[in-house]
Amino acid sequence: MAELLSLEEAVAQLVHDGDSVALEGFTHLIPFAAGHEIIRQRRRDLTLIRMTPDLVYDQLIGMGCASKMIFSWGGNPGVGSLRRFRDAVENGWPEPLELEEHSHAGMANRYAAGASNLPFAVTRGYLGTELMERTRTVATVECPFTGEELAAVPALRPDAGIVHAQRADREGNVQLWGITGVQKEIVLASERSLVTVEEVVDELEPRPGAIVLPTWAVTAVAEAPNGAHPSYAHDYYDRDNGFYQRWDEISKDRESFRAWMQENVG
Amino acid sequence: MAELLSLEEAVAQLVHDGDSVALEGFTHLIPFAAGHEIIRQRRRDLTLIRMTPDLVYDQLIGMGCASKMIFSWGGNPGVGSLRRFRDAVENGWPEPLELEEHSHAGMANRYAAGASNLPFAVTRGYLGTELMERTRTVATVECPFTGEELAAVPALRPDAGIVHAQRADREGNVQLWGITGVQKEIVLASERSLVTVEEVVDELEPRPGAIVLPTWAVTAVAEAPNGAHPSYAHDYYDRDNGFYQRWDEISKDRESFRAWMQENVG
Amino acid sequence: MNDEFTADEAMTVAAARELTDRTVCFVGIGLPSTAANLARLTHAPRTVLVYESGTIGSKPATLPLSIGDGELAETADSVVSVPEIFNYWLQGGWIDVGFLGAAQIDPRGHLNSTVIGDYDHPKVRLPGAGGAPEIAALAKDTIVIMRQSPRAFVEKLDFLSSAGSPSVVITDLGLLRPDPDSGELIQTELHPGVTAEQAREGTGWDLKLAGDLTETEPPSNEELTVLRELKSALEQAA
Amino acid sequence: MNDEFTADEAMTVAAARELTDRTVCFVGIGLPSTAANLARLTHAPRTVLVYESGTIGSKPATLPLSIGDGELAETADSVVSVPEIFNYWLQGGWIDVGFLGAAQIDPRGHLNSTVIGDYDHPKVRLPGAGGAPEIAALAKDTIVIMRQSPRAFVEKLDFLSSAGSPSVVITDLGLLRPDPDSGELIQTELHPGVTAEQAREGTGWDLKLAGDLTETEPPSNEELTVLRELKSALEQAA
Repeated sequence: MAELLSLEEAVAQLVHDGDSVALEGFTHLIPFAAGHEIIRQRRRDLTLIRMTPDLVYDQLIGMGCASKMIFSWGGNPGVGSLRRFRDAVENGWPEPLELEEHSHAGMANRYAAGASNLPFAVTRGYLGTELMERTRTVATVECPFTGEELAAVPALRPDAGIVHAQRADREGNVQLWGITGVQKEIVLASERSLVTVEEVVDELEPRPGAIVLPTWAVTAVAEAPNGAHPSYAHDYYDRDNGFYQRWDEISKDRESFRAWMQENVG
Repeated sequence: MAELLSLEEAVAQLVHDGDSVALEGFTHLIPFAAGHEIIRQRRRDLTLIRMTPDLVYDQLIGMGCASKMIFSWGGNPGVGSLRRFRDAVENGWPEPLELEEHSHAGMANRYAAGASNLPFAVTRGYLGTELMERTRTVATVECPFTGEELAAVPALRPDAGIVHAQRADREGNVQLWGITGVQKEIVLASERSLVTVEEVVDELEPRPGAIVLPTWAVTAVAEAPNGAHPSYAHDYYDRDNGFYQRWDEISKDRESFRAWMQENVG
Repeated sequence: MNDEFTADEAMTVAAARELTDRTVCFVGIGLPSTAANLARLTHAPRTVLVYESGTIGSKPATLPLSIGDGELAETADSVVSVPEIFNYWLQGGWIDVGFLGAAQIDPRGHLNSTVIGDYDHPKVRLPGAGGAPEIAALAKDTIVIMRQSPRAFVEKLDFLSSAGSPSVVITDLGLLRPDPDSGELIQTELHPGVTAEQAREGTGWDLKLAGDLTETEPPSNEELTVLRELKSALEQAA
Repeated sequence: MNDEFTADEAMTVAAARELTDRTVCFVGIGLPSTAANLARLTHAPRTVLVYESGTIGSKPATLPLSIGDGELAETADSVVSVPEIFNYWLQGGWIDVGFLGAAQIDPRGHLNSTVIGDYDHPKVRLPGAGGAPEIAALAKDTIVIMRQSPRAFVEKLDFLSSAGSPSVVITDLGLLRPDPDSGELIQTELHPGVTAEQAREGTGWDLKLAGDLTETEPPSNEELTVLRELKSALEQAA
């Protein structure tokens, strides 16, 4: 049964130095507030996992929280590069960042295998690409019936999985809707899971397209209104597109980045 | 794009002698009307596929439409045996029925592999059971990362997949809700798919828990009001539990079965 | 009156009592579903019922007749696809207790629900394994409910449908649990009024009795009242 | 005025024209999304847009800024999980056309969106492969859109992110298609006003020209009007 905690308590209990941590969200419902709390608590040496690392991972990397990233596409959607991510990879600042790089389908299937308690997943991706050679966590497997060779990727089971959702009830059952991405898979695949929510309500009214995560499948729920900003929470607030563009400027050099973080995250 | 056909035309076009055919439904939305049309069109030598073959498969088998069944649980839920199925297996009447027998998880994953265009699926099931030896379509596969041995089952890609749904719009987009079982997987995995629906409507209003199959993923849609009776269609009509019990009597001997079929199916 | 109850009632009540509150149960139709719902309506109101049709957290007011009844979906916290219920929820490790029945059980707790007689020329073709192989293998704990008779409790199964080691087998005569040393199922409890001799006669293998063989607590008035209401509503619906 | 259009507009319009009505497109953000929406709002109203965020049949009124904009979900026929969109829909074989962009392309049509320079010590770390490897491998047809320059059209990729054989590569200068014999990309069409020399200069390999090199039809007034409305709405939103 999920504990209802403050965001500060939840991060303190669930995220430790050296952990593998997935803060997931596919444009929608990105758990920015939780990411900022990790930064405030000065976690170090994290392995950050995400299909589409964007600004919050740029911030975590630039603040020196991460030593490795497992991902498939790292950019500022519709704007360009992640400048702090690039600085870490290209110049080792503030520290070197090891990369483990996959394709989207590979990552999605790695999460699904984790949620399914299987050691690996099979996909038709990767074949013919340099990811096959470059990424140690891609192998091949032969179909025992047809002999066909396919790509195999190992399950992902993060130490901590963090997602943002619209609502939870007072029992800790979670409801989210709109683009739901890989959120369910992350919560189920992770050793410990934290769901930040826009609000805690008395009852979760059924809604078209909504998924519900039962309280007993979640470790902790923390209320974090506006917790996905500058990404969006469907039916709560829109994406702050202007901020994504401003980030390109803010993150351009190390000083303006650190100054902004100091002022806005703490 | 799905063609809107009469049930008679749809079955004539999609189901041929010797085909592998899955009429799926997990208690809910079982495509009885389509099964009866297959019987009326006197299809022969079918390989019937289904996780939970129930009365409509008992009827198809008893009328001599099938030479093989691929399944995981064949019974009259809450009542007992399928008597026509048993007569075929135990006495070869009206003809012998070859069996290929799996577990539920194995069947569900075989459909999912078919829908995913993969040759096989991996599961933790089967190990330690006699299904491993008895069923030729169960093998083992070794995880290329951990060396662990797991069960593997080949994808199912029926020649024809048939499901029942609440609604379609005039373009052939299909909507179903309540217990949705493996319906999406069947439609996507099958070479040709037929969806019978309670009604064709102008617009598919979004509903909690509903899934939509786009028209371009469906071969044919046929209106068949009450087409899941005696099973049920959520928000349309209830399960006719009395009929499931009466079936035990009707199907008890060959004569009463054939007489009932003659009178009620034709 | 507490002493007026049937053997089946004693069995169902004993099964319900095995569930503590908030247990997540994977339930099949029939006896397992009756027992789990009885627990939910008596001492364990927050028992979570998961049905293999994909309903999670169903709270039916009456007993379902089938595993896919509409009420199971309407009262569920969540309804998911069948591949998901088996892959993410059962195999994913979220199920505390899997309830199983079968036609035959052997001294190791393995089950047969496939055939009586030879597989290729069966005397009785049974429905088949269904979800039992994965429930037995993947739920954290398995409870078997079945009536104790020498045709059902056999030295050797006609077919091994699911390989499991249930923590307890609950019958109309009492309870069997695996011997901690040998792993063999031995009779550890008898329902009120049942003798050790009856248990031996109901078992097709040379049944051992636990040294501290005890008697189960008889069904309480509340348990019997709720159970009978459930059953009578079920019969009216059918 | 038809003759007043930019090279990027010619490119986007040419890409939109490759889509016939009812085509099911897997679209990335940026140029592909603009082209697919332009097609949908002009000659191919029933083009089906599938975004990798899981939205199927999105009908946005304005161009999405990201691949997961709320409007894509609100206007979709169906929203599914990300594992499902890749497994059942893309790998399942339902996508007619996958649109791709990249930082580099080679004469075989392989793409790089991973790094410029050495992988371990890159000059420029690019976002990475994303969904491109599976789109290139699993869509029935692939269309690449990217600006033609010698740094982008290279003899040898710095990294092979996705192995594909696009049926057409649409650039700001014209169109390239694989030579039926050699499979190498050759220039088959030029946009109005573009010379063969410009195309050669824009290509880092020894570009061959098709024997029947033709000129693309200039963008129509309708195409330009719709495209400019889309772009100006996008800029206002940003």
